[in-house]
Amino acid sequence: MSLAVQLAGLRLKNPLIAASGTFGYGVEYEGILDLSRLGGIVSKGLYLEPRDGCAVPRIVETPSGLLNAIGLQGVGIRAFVRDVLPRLDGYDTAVIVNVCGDTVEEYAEVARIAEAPGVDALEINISCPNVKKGGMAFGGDPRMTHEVVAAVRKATRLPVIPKLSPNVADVTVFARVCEEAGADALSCINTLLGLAVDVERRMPRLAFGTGGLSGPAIRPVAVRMAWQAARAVRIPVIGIGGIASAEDALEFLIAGCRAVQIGTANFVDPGVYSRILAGLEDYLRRHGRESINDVVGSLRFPDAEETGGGGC
Amino acid sequence: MSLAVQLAGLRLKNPLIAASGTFGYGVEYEGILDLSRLGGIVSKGLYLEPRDGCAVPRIVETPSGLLNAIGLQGVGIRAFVRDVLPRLDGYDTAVIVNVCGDTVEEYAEVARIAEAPGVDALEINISCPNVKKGGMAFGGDPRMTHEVVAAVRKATRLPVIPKLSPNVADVTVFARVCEEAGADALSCINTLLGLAVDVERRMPRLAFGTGGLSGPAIRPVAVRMAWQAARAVRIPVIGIGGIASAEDALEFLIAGCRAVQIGTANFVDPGVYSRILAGLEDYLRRHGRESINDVVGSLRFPDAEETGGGGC
Amino acid sequence: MVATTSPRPPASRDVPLVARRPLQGPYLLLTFRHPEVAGRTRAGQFVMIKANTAADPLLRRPFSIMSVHPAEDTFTLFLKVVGSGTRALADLRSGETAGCLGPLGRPFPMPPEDHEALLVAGGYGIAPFVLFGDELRRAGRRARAFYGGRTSGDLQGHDPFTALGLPLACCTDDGSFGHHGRVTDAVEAYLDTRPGAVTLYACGPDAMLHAAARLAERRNVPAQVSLDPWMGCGVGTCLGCVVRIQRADEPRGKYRCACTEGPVFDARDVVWAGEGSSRARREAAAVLR
Amino acid sequence: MVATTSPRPPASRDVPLVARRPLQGPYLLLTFRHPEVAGRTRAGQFVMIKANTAADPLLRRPFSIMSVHPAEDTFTLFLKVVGSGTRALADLRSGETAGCLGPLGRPFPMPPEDHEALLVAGGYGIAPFVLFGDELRRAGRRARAFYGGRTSGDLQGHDPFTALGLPLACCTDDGSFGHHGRVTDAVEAYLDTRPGAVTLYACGPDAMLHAAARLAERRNVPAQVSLDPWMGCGVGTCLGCVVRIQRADEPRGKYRCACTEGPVFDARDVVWAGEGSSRARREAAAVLR
Ligand SMILES: Cc1cc2nc3c(=O)[nH]c(=O)nc-3n(C[C@H](O)[C@H](O)[C@H](O)COP(=O)(O)OP(=O)(O)OC[C@H]3O[C@@H](n4cnc5c(N)ncnc54)[C@H](O)[C@@H]3O)c2cc1C
Ligand SMILES: Cc1cc2nc3c(=O)[nH]c(=O)nc-3n(C[C@H](O)[C@H](O)[C@H](O)COP(=O)(O)OP(=O)(O)OC[C@H]3O[C@@H](n4cnc5c(N)ncnc54)[C@H](O)[C@@H]3O)c2cc1C
Ligand SMILES: Cc1cc2nc3c(=O)[nH]c(=O)nc-3n(C[C@H](O)[C@H](O)[C@H](O)COP(=O)(O)O)c2cc1C
Ligand SMILES: Cc1cc2nc3c(=O)[nH]c(=O)nc-3n(C[C@H](O)[C@H](O)[C@H](O)COP(=O)(O)O)c2cc1C
Ligand code: FES
Ligand code: FES
Repeated sequence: MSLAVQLAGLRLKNPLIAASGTFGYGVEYEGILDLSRLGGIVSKGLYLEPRDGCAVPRIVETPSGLLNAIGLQGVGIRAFVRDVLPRLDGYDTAVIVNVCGDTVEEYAEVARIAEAPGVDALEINISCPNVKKGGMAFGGDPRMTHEVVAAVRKATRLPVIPKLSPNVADVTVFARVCEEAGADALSCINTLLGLAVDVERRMPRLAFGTGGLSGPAIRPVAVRMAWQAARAVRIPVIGIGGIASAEDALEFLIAGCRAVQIGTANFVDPGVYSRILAGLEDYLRRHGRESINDVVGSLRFPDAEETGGGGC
Repeated sequence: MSLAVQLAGLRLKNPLIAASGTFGYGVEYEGILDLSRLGGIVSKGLYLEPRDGCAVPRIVETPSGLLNAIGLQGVGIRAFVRDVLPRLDGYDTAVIVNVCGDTVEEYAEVARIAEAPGVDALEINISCPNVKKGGMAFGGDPRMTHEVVAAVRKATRLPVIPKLSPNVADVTVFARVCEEAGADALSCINTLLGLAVDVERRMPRLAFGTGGLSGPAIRPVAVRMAWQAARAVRIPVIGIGGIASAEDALEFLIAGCRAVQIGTANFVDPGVYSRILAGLEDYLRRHGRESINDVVGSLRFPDAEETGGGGC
Repeated sequence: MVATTSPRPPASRDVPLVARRPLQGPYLLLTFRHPEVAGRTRAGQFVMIKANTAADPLLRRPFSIMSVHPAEDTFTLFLKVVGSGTRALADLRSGETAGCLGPLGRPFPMPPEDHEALLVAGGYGIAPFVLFGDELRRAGRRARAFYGGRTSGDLQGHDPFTALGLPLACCTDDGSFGHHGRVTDAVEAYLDTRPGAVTLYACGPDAMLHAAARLAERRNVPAQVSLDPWMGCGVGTCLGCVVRIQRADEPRGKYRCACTEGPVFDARDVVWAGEGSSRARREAAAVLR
Repeated sequence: MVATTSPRPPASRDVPLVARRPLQGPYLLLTFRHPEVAGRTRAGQFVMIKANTAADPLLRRPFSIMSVHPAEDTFTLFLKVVGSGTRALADLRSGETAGCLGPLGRPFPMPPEDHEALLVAGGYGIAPFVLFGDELRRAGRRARAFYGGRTSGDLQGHDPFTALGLPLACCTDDGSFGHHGRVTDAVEAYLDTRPGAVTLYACGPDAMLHAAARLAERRNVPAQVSLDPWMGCGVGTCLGCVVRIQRADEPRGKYRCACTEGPVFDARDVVWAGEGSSRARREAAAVLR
């Protein structure tokens, strides 16, 4: 029985990847869990320079969700390569760098520096809702998306994985643009733009104002978008959004995702990977499947006939 | 102390309106609650003819959310006017008809028939994700949105309230298009398109496949969109999405909505209106305000300066 | 037999838990104070109830009213814990409240005077028959009960039932308690004893209801089934609970709300998935003849 | 004084509740079994804990570890119910488990040998001082405690504390218990008695911490404050708990995680909203001089 998956030229020992911004640089979890049990780790978003991030409060809870405006506080790509990467050396897990930039040139430059020994792939963050430049300004515009992805593609030999935004009308447009621009896989999705109001103070609950919504609340939207993206392109899709159990992960895999990322659930329970891995193995056993790949894309979507009633 | 609001030429005794598809035709709640305590009632979506709707299952729960694909099962506008409207006659509440159509002509025709004594306004449903024609096909395209709203505008003297979809990149584009086409107010938002997978059967949990996500889970997204829409147009905005308490309603009001609609919470607790009304009065009292209108749009959104750190 | 619906509207209340009695396994009895439910419930009706105000799980859940105690203004549910909503109810402490709307739905119609009522229950489907057994007894009707489950652990709730003094036949799929076999087989065996006119009443899992309906059709006895669809509101507004029902003179049947027009339906009218209704079959046969 | 951090990583476990003791009002004591927390906690450290697996409320919540019982592998929290997360914890029954990660964060540093430790607590801020009082006693340091709340009901948790045999001064804003006035006033009154070298330790609401920091600055005594920001993860990955900290030679200070570099910080380094840090003020004054 095998949980291994192939993705963008990488072989992951299992389809579970820690999502950017929810797992620090990996090293924070040393000793709490065994990093070698993960299929991969995506770093916190990295710019060329260190960043301070947003004022506090930066995170607030909403029903079954987390709204955040961290503002990409981080050490910068050089410090990551110099200080953090060596500490990840001993672990048998794919290391993926989440690449950020205020300009196309910055994305490319970060990508160039990130191509260091020990880095297995680059995820291009064109979908962060919590920055005033870059982020959504790129991921919400097909032309800019193409430009950024193509520039990073040119700057590196590493696999390139754009991370798509859910704050668009049609995710398949962006999926196809990324494929054309040379992407090796897609990450789908980043957070949904949200606003929570402190009614006593009549101000947003987050210092930044708006924020990105993650967690179980968004899972139905995320599964839908990952499913749409997976049907639109031939490159593999990594599903993200509200995964906290094996069942949740299977929703994405069955809908067509080759792998999944786990975000907010890291905060809720660092033991989430062991639980999900055990659950996936149990599922394969119960369903008599040899490999997790047999499950990927196995969703039987009803055709118009089956949905009954003329009304819909 | 007053909870009354003016909206699209209507005077509502309070800003609480029952949302379409979650309150039947109102009469289902006779005896369970006092319909005259509501600011208004929006009918279930109505086409020219009765409809059968989708196969079952039609509703499934997701974390803090409800995913539905009812498919607009309904009695049709003529039966509504003939059989239901007289039964609402004795109640002191605004009656709003949710107008649906497969074609622009059908929308206009339904609007014409709906202009009957006892109907106070029309809500145009161009945002239902659970129909194969009409619905999102109109609400996702600014040109079609304009056409439908203008056609209904021409067909009736009643106030016209288009209901916007959240499944768009920029809700303000659609808000402005509706205003230009002659809308008197906007309803914001309908459900988010989602997919939930039954992993044991490897099929969607809903018979129809995808569905519309509602409930507390979507509130941060809904507040954000209602806030964006309210800043983009001069006509009033009715906030909708995940409201279950006075605090939730206040989030929308403070963000700039003149009124709110309550959907999924009707299922959870038919006593929700009394609870919210008491909560709103308590809020006004505690904050020394005379009228709920003093609260509308009182959100103080931080400017770049206040959000601190250069990073965001 | 005419469908009788509750004459007065249901009442939504925050109801305190007044008693909690764990049974074996995932089963327990919960008693709440709710004057309207205690006062005007008819057997077969249900409540929509939710333990707390958390948003997950979100909706109230439907449960048959097992018994009412009008003198104390209370009613009792027979609960099987299967997921988060039932878990939250089971975790309530005495005095804590739950949001509750009821009584809801169409009750079991009384059988004709000369009929014996055969109550066929699977699992928690026993619940409404406790109240119905009582109603039948008061109305002086003959009745007997058949109670099936997968294994002995699924027949936990029968002691309040035997107390009614009705003949009760228990069956388990694995033979661990009572007769070995399916509950509908036991009913069929009873029919083989030619007991005279009977009306069947069935409540339990879908497959059992379907088997009961087929049996009734085969033996040409009237039957009422209490269906068990997913329900969102309980009052006919969410349209989530619809089942396809084909009444006399309806060529295709219509989606009808199980919460308001059911949960109890005439078995002939129920359109079973991939099979149609027995009424349709009979009418088709009549045309052929 | 050198920051001492826990030498070994925290452990994430499902921990059973072994004892539950309600106190007056919204307060209670909860004891869980967690070998690592019981075995290696230092005073000032905390756990992240959540009662169940429901998605609402979503995240674990931070609580100071009030006491540990290594022989039983257990630790105790002093809980004030304020919202849904604390409510869910308070509703746990013995034997039920909670997801728990700990011990986390930077503990209170020991005072210099010749210093008396003044423990200044507001509300549930008393919790970490129970363990710290114990550590100080074992280390043979002098200590005394000041415990304030709005009203007598907020001083529920002091009996396990008095048991330690430390001098304890209670204060309430409304005078309903102990001294009438703010807890920092009581501390200041004590400083007026010229007690010799002291180190201040403060834990409680923000306003109290700020008042304590200002007092320490004014009287030129070293102080450690345990901050209370919203926390998402407890291990430095969500970056939600950051506070602006300005260490020596830092012109502006940096956002630092209260979960890993705190929650206990040197009061001089804390940049208070709209005011800056006392270190910055002193340095600015030095430049002027
Ligand atoms: C009219 C009526 C009367 C009922 N009476 C009783 C009763 O007396 N005692 C009792 O214990 N239960 C009764 N039920 C069933 C009860 O409503 C469900 O068990 C409950 O809603 C499950 O909620 P949950 O949150 O615990 O489980 P969930 O987490 O919602 O579901 C757990 C599992 O059960 C499935 N499920 C949930 N609800 C149903 C359903 N209605 N039909 C089939 N599968 C379902 C889900 O798909 C899931 O697999 C009745 C249902 C109806 C419609
Ligand atoms: C290091 C640390 C140690 C703590 N130790 C204890 C302890 O020993 N005992 C104890 O009872 N509590 C302690 N707390 C506070 C405790 O974590 C919160 O009360 C708890 O998270 C509230 O969760 P809730 O879901 O019940 O409330 P929520 O519903 O999340 O919040 C209720 C209200 O409290 C506010 N709130 C929530 N968390 C905080 C916070 N951290 N600071 C300020 N306001 C907040 C919310 O904005 C809201 O208004 C500690 C906090 C920290 C950071
Ligand atoms: C606190 C926080 C910080 C995040 N930071 C980043 C980031 O730096 N780069 C990025 O691409 N995504 C970031 N994300 C988005 C997550 O990687 C993920 O796409 C999203 O949270 C949805 O997954 P989830 O529901 O499992 O959390 C962040 C999410 C959270 C909650
Ligand atoms: C079961 C169900 C049926 C609905 N039917 C309609 C409808 O017929 N017409 C419409 O415009 N919106 C319909 N909606 C959308 C609601 O009116 C509302 O916009 C949405 O549910 C968000 O609000 P809520 O989170 O308060 O439920 C429906 C929603 C639900 C849950
Ligand atoms: S349960 Fe909502 S219509 Fe029946
Ligand atoms: S609590 Fe998450 S970084 Fe501190």
